[in-house]
Amino acid sequence: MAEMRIVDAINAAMARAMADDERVIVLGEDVGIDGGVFRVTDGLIRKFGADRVLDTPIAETGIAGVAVGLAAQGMRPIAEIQFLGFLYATIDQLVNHAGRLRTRTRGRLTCPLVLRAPYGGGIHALEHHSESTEAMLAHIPGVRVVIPSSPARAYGLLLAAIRDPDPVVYLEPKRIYRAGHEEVADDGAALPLDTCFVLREGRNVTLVTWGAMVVETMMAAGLLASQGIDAEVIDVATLKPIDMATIVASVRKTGRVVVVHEAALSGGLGGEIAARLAEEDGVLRGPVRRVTGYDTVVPLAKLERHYMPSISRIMTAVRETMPSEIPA
Amino acid sequence: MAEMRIVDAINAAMARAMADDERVIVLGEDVGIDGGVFRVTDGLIRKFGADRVLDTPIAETGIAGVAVGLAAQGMRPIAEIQFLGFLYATIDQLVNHAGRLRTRTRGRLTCPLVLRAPYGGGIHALEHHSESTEAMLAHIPGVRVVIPSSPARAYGLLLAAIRDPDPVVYLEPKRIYRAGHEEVADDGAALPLDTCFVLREGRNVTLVTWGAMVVETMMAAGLLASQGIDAEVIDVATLKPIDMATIVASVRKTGRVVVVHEAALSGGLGGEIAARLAEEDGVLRGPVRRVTGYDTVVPLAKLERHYMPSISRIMTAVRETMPSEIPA
Amino acid sequence: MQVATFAVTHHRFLDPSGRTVQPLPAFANDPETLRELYRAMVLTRTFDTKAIALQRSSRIGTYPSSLGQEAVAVGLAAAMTADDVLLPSFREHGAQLWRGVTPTEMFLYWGGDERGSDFAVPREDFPNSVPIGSQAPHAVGVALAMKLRRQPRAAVCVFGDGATSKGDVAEAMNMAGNWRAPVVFVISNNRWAISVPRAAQTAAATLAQKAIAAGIPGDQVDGNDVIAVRHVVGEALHAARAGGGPRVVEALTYRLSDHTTADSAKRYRDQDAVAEAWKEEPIGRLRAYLTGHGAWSDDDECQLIDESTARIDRAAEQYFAMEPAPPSAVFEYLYAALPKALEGQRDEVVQGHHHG
Amino acid sequence: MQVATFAVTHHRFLDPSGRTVQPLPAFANDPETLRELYRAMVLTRTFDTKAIALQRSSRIGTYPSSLGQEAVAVGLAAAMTADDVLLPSFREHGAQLWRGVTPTEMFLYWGGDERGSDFAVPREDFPNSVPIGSQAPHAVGVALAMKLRRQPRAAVCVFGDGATSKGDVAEAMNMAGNWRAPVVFVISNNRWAISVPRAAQTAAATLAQKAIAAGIPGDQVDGNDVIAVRHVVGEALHAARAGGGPRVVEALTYRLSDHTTADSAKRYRDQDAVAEAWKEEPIGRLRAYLTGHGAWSDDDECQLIDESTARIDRAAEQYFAMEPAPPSAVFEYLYAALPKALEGQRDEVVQGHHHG
Ligand SMILES: Cc1ncc(C[n+]2csc(CCOP(=O)(O)OP(=O)(O)O)c2C)c(N)n1
Ligand SMILES: Cc1ncc(C[n+]2csc(CCOP(=O)(O)OP(=O)(O)O)c2C)c(N)n1
Ligand SMILES: [Mg+2]
Ligand SMILES: [Mg+2]
Repeated sequence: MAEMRIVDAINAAMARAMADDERVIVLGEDVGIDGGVFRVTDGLIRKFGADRVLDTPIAETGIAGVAVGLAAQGMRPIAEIQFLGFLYATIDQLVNHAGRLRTRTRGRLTCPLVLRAPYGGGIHALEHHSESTEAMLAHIPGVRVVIPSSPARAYGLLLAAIRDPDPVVYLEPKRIYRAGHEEVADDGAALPLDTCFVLREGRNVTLVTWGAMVVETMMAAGLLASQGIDAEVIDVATLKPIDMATIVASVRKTGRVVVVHEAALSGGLGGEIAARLAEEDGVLRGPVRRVTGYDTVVPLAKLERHYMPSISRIMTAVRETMPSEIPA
Repeated sequence: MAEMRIVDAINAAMARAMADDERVIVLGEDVGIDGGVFRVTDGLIRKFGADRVLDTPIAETGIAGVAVGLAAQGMRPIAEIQFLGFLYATIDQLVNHAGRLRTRTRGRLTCPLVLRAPYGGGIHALEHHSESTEAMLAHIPGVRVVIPSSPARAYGLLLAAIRDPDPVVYLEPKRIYRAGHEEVADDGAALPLDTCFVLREGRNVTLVTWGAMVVETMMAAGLLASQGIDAEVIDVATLKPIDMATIVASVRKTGRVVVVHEAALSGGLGGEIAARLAEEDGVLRGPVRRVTGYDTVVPLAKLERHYMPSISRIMTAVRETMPSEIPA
Repeated sequence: MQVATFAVTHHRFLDPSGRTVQPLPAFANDPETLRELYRAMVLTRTFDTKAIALQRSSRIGTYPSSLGQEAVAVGLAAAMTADDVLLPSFREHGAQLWRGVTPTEMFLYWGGDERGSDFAVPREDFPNSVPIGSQAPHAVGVALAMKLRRQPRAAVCVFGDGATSKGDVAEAMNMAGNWRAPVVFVISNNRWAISVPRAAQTAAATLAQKAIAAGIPGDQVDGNDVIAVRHVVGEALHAARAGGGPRVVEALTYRLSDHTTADSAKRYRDQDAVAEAWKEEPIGRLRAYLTGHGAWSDDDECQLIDESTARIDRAAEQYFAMEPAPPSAVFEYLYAALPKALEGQRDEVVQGHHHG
Repeated sequence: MQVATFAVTHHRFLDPSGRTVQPLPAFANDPETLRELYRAMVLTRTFDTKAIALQRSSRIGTYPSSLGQEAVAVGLAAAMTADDVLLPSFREHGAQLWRGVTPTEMFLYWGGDERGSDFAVPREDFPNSVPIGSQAPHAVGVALAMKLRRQPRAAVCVFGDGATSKGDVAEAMNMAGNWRAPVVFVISNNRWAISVPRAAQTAAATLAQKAIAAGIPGDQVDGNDVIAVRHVVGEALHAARAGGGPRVVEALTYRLSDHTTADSAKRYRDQDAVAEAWKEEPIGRLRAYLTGHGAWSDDDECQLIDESTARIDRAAEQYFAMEPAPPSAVFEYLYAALPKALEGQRDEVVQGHHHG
């Protein structure tokens, strides 16, 4: 067991996968001697050599496409895109190739790649460095989208993503790369994909979230508890496909739900989750609430706080789902 | 007045805009002498010359980027992408530039471009030619996404899109390019953006749809009428931003809703619409239903019919929203 | 001060009338080798003819003929070993046939059935890439995998003149150069990208010079001379397999047909130019050489045409006789195992809610 | 048979010690012109120094210094007219300052305030482009607009060595070539793309040769010789404005600083190489020439440094004194008019639900 932050856990998972399986290689801009701009790949080139940790030119479409080619040849590429804001150039490869190579060839060629990228705001970064557009990626058939929210889940889910025989986009909540640490056993054990994690059990309301917003949501749940409201908190973790069974079961119990995400409201995955609940007869006992980023460009640093969902917005939303007899 | 099909109406709208405003130019692959692979730009180069109807090399990212540059200089470019399946390479330009040039420069530079592309399945086309991924585009802040579903709306909405001071992605339902015709006055009159069109009024259920699925939905409404179910049909038309006021008002009246779209279920815009309704207290009197494409790659021609939403699926969904006392 | 100079060289062995313009490469001294190339080109043209007929009678969908471009496809395939990997665009029917894809599989694909890309042979070749140029980075990945595993193999990526304008192609060439990846990019320059002529695609004097931006060698070859194509691609592959890095080969040919069965080239191109181009087409050229050297007779020709036609017709019959895939196939290969979350959707399709 | 040949030429007037290696271009015979270039480079370096200090004290965000690259930015800006349009990457502080962007606006931008890109002057220049290379197609669009309107203007697009690997840059160059668009692409080759050295970015011997793929001229210039930059970019602009089409200019310089304030170059590069590069830096070089020709004195230097520092300090104070933008600014410029559908969201922000 070792104390790990998310950034360490991701690094450890890659090192473990590379040690276990020589088909696993890492490629991306500055992933070599620099260890990535967030140091997520730190030390890998020293351990595994420049044949397995490849610095690429600046060419995001190319990086994704090369990963597809490597994967089709039976390698297990982990491609890093430096920021989600520069990942859009890979979407063509994700939709038109990665997500459908298996389908197109009836399983003759497959695409076991992982595309990693840090995402999300709240670190006062430059333009284009605060994106949270996971919903665009989660609409792509044939891929998975995974977002961890703790060191242990970062480790276990990344190992699962690497070993998964299909393409996985793995988005890293960079705001909490170094925000906390916990004991993580570097034992090579993966966590299940396609499965939500219930982080806290509760009876009165279900809070559904993922990524860095898990922090605010858990804090809100703590505050709610002190007000006598017992919140269940679910980390969706795999955004594509979503494990709705766990979410529906929870809301069937609590009757109320607030979905929290950093992404813009319209077309964000909160809509999908809310819609699924609305499709279930007799599950919802109050209106759905979503606490999300706004339908705007993420503002630059000075105004960014007005964009990010806050604990108080979560609290307000929870109260709005509640019948009036529960204290506000 | 002239009899027009959708393809004619789009052509007429472009010709009208080009005649009215010399800043309007058309660019794209094969838009010149060939008139586009669907003949949508047919004759424009003859009328307006090769300086205003530009054949481009095969370079979708470049086409979108050039349009951004033209727009920032005060031109009104209409860029054609040959199929939505090849539009993914433009997303980087749409998110990182077109949608935020105004915001970034506080209105100093703006981006009045239109990006046109045919979309949707059902024509037994080649791979990558049947996409319906409008939801990915409708999640982008600062852009509009517009989809017409009749010749008159194709004409009026395209004129509005061209004249709009902000970027508009205009997706053309290619399955019905030539499916029907109607009298359209080529009078230069635009239709409002950001507004749904109520195609049919009804009291029992609201059917919300857009694009080519308007055809199946209207047919379903006709069948429902013969069964004593009075369906209201709404063509959303502008998918970003969505005019939820009209949809909510309708469902407030009918209490029941079915959203129909060709796009894959998960992360499709049906989720957003359903979620908005679920957020409204006391509007829904039954579970929401979505009739959509599946979360798969659109199959090639031979199996494509299994993917496309059908009238019978719409009928089934409507019945599922109904209390049992209404005849099925 | 000049700091760098570059040149593009053009290669040809047979002129349009089938006369040699320089000594032939060694392989071409074996008449049987040349006859094999000849037969493959004729088979390709036979396949094209049949495919167009099937499209006209709605038995397959939109189809891109390779009429006039047979020497590029056959020549490059003949230069490859079975262990090399082909990443074609969508007009390399001749290359696929040579490498063992069956005409039945090809009809299946063009008929709109995913099973057509599940070739029994060659298992590692990529399916057709419809999004122009997007397979170029795949080729670099394939080649990189070969290189990292120290295998003496190479990837061959084929695309058109239009594709050379695409950014992903430039990125791929550049990355290949960086890693000295064993990949040969063959540009099948048929002078047209749908309605856009080669001259409007780029101001570059040659397409071979796209290689210069990536710091790799680029050559031009007469793409209607199958001997030249096979020779130049063969040398490039040899170098690539031996660690010499990537190359670009621009093959000059001509699209004698419409772009696809959905196109009508008369709208945008002069028929005179097409008539001129017919004089350079590859099959007549090699036949002239072979007959001139007593290596081919009218009888051989009749027999070849009969055999080719019979083979392709048989393939079409096999295609017609295929059981349709069941509705469940829509979900079958989406993921290695269908996620639980999608089982409901799969069941809905299988139960046939979809029959409108 | 050779069918095409190409060459890349390198241009320099001043060597690293400030000695002329060939006769200077006409503009350089006016000492005041050279002093102006010199002052602009010093102002740029002063700005950089201050910006780094402000970042260290958390008054602005991550900042990319242009230390050592001042001649590229100032030289290209000096070659432009007010009517030309600049499309910079994010390290062309010297070019922005020359063209009239105020240091206050620049601090505002780097401080994370959109108003910093609403320059009072020059109104048509593009804001910094953070996504590498993505402004290259914009430059073609801007130039195409100028050409279609028959204006004698040109666009200047600047990006780094790393950017030359990007597909959109290749697409842009190619399209510019096609349309003979009046655009000059300046590659500020500072030898590093974050941690990736120029040699690992591409196998190409020069970056100027990226132009060859697009069929346009490409030249190399000593990017630490401001006279050479101004001259070569000036000639390219002159040609472009006169209908001569686009060009590529590779300026060889060196990134003497870390990539940004968030970077630590010691992790990946040898300090000896940096020390070597210091010997070539542009400011000392021009000062040596000017003092050698009696056109610059120690007094001039002291005065310049005082003035530059004072001006930049004043700008920083003005930046500190700016009223923060109100929360409503988050929605204010999203569209020309806020769609009804978003009014609720805007109101929520304005009413301050957000204060967590
Ligand atoms: C990325 C992309 N854009 C557009 C298209 C539509 N399209 C199909 S073929 C073609 C022309 C291709 O020209 P070229 O590369 O010369 O190949 P050829 O068809 O001549 O073999 C175009 C534009 C496409 N398939 N992919
Ligand atoms: C498309 C894209 N990919 C990655 C990045 C992250 N990034 C910022 S600067 C940089 C290196 C740029 O190198 P170069 O083009 O040489 O410019 P320089 O920083 O040296 O001025 C990278 C990779 C980015 N901004 N945009
Ligand atoms: Mg072609
Ligand atoms: Mg650089």
